[in-house]
Amino acid sequence: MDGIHDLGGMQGFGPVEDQGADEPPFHHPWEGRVHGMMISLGANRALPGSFRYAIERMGAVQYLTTSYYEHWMAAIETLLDEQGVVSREALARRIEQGRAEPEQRLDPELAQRAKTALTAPSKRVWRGPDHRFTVGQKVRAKKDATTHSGHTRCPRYVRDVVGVIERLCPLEPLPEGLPTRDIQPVPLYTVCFHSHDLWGEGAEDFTLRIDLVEPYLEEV
Amino acid sequence: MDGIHDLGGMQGFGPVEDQGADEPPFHHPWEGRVHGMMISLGANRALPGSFRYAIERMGAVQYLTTSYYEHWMAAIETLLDEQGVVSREALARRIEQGRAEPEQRLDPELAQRAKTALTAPSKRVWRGPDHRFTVGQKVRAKKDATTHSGHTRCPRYVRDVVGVIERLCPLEPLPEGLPTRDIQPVPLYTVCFHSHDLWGEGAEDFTLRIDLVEPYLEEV
Amino acid sequence: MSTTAEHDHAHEDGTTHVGARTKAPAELRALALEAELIERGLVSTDAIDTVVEFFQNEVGPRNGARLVARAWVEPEFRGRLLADASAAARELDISGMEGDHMIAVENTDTVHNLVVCTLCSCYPWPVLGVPPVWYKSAPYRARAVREPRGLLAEFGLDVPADVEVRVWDSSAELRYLVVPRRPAGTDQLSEDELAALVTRNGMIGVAPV
Amino acid sequence: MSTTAEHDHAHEDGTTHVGARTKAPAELRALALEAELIERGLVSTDAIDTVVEFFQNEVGPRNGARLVARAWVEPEFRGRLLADASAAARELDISGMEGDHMIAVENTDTVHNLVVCTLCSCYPWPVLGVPPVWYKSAPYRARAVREPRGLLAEFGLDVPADVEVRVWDSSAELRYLVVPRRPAGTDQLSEDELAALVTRNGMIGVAPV
Repeated sequence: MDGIHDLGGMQGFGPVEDQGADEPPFHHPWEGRVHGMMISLGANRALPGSFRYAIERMGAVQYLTTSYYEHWMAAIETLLDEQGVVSREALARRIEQGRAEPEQRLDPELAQRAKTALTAPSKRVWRGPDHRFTVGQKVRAKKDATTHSGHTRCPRYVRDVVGVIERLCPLEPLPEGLPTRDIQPVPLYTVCFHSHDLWGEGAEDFTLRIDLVEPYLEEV
Repeated sequence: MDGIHDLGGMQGFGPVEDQGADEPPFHHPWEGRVHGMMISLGANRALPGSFRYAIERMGAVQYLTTSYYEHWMAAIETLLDEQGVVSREALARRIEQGRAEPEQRLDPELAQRAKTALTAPSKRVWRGPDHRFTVGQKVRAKKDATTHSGHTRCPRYVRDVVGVIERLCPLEPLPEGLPTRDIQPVPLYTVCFHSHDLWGEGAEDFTLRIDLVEPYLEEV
Repeated sequence: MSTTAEHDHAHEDGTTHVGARTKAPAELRALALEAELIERGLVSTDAIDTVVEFFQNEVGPRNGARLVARAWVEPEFRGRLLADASAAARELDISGMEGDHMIAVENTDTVHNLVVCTLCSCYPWPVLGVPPVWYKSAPYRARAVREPRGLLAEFGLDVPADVEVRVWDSSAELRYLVVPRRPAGTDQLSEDELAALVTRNGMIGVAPV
Repeated sequence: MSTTAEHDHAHEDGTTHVGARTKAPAELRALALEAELIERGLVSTDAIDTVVEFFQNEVGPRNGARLVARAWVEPEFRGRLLADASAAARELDISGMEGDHMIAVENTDTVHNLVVCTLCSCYPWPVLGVPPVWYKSAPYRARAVREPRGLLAEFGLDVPADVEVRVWDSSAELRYLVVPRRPAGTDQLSEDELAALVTRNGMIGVAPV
């Protein structure tokens, strides 16, 4: 979907504000807890579906007016609700009834799996069709790469623009399938675009690389 | 500029909510006062520059989280501040000091001019170059129709898309010149696009007409 | 109009009570702006009152409805309306700001028109007044040019697949007015009775009439 | 960890005091979520603590800096890092989530690299930790792919016109790490001293080193 998350090239968002090298990883304790819940749920295979797509469905105004970890929390809430694991109502009731204080529960085995997920290399290799395009080939990012209302990783700003294949990359699942857990491994490419093709002749002079799966691309 | 005001085709904004036929023109008395100030300032030629561009420069989050008449008020404040007529500081001071109650001031002649502006037909006709394109001709809305950071009336969703000239319209000042009061009358066209060219083959089937000035268009 | 109470009284629209204790920031800013501009002689109380009064009582969709009803009953007026809506409107003493280059687009058996302004909220004031909040809202401006059929369905208007949906994005100074189809079974109605059937939403294109 | 006080103590990061009276809605929602998931046995206090501890103390830009410094002093390691950054990182016992397909891109006399994720905020956790707020912010994600030179100038980095600015938008599962140019006059420094010069911003591409 062409939601507000697809920010590339938008103007009017103001300056970038760097808080400096001492910026902590988490700005509030709850942010760390949210990160920890996400990783723990993942280690328990309790958060299937598309986390990113759940964020993208937040709604534009809510997205822009909330922080990164609020996005994460919204996505966790959405996925758990949709899977019937924890309903939004249950969470609201808990807050209303003043039962929003977590009990302590220890599970060293889960803690170990969370740590392993964070630190161990993954051996996962996706098998599927061979790469159809070759390095140096001109391709166009399709106008309708997206399914119009679903999840995509083809941002609006590259669509209908011609670039050059720069690298063939290992296969990845087609993002469009992830919300329904439909895993279709497809070839991935690093594609090089020139800024003038992306933004017109008046734009700054630079090049841009972006990783796009084969179904997003067509021959020129 | 490709600001958040350029909303055409964006997704994730939720449903449209109709308040019904009885919706009042103004939802709060201050909204009517803002409309009245805008028209009165215009009748006094005290609001030059580009009102729309002043709105577009509000900033994305502020734009999305404020109402239409708040946009107008922001634009009036910006233009008056930039022209050195009323500074933002003067307004802030007035509020701080509790002097935000307007005195009564009558000016029947201005009231008459405001009423005339609202109701009298305008005879203004812009003279300039002849129309270069003809009805039925294929044209492309330029990729870099916009000046990248300034005012434009060529929305992002038609850029780089091919359409057909449907009507030659009376000349209008080039929107890009308005913020600096650089009046360049240019030919205007109604251009017809097909939804599949705008949004890809997967889109709904419909046609779209939009009025674009000649500098936004190029031959195909 | 030197006190808040008088101010409230003069401009009360029934939705909000403006008083020192209930002022939202926007209200306070508007008051400060008016106070400043009054002091500098750039606006006047009566000029602002005139504008408010105009939009509250003198202009609105009834004007557009008169044009539509006249077009329904007088084929020659219909022709003039479709040829030059601003000129046709002047015949009924309708004219003014945001209406000098109006274009009437007619719904037919094969075409349904829908008007939007994606970049701001352009609207033909002399025939429709000020736009409703939904017309100015982000969802409408975003969706009308991308999924108009889905949007119309949400408004209760299912446009058959063989009817062309024609969206008008008023990006320049032309202003659009939809002429809805005359409902069946209205042959006996007078022009005034017909005008009473025509709605603001119909003339934007999100309702059948 | 059954009371707020204990909770605060265990996870205090020095920036905010969480207590019943100061809870923002987000904090309250996070507490409710944890409480619910704990009750259902889907998460555990120690697993969450482990993750927090990991990002606060065990991972961060120091990892990336070690790789960069090693590449500066060992040409063969530099070759392996540029060929397969994840494999090279494993040589230094650096690996993990969001780092299985890392690609190192090297700044040179003629190329300056800049990394962004316009669609969300993808970032190579094993070498840089969690991203700073500015990297996740709308302004950065919007501007990096449109006016990177202007953006870099605001970060104090003026890239000469004859140097190619190369922006990497990490839209898939590859994660990018910039290898800055080794500063002049550092021939005498040890690998550890060199690593101390390398900053998070340098490895994203918004600082020279």
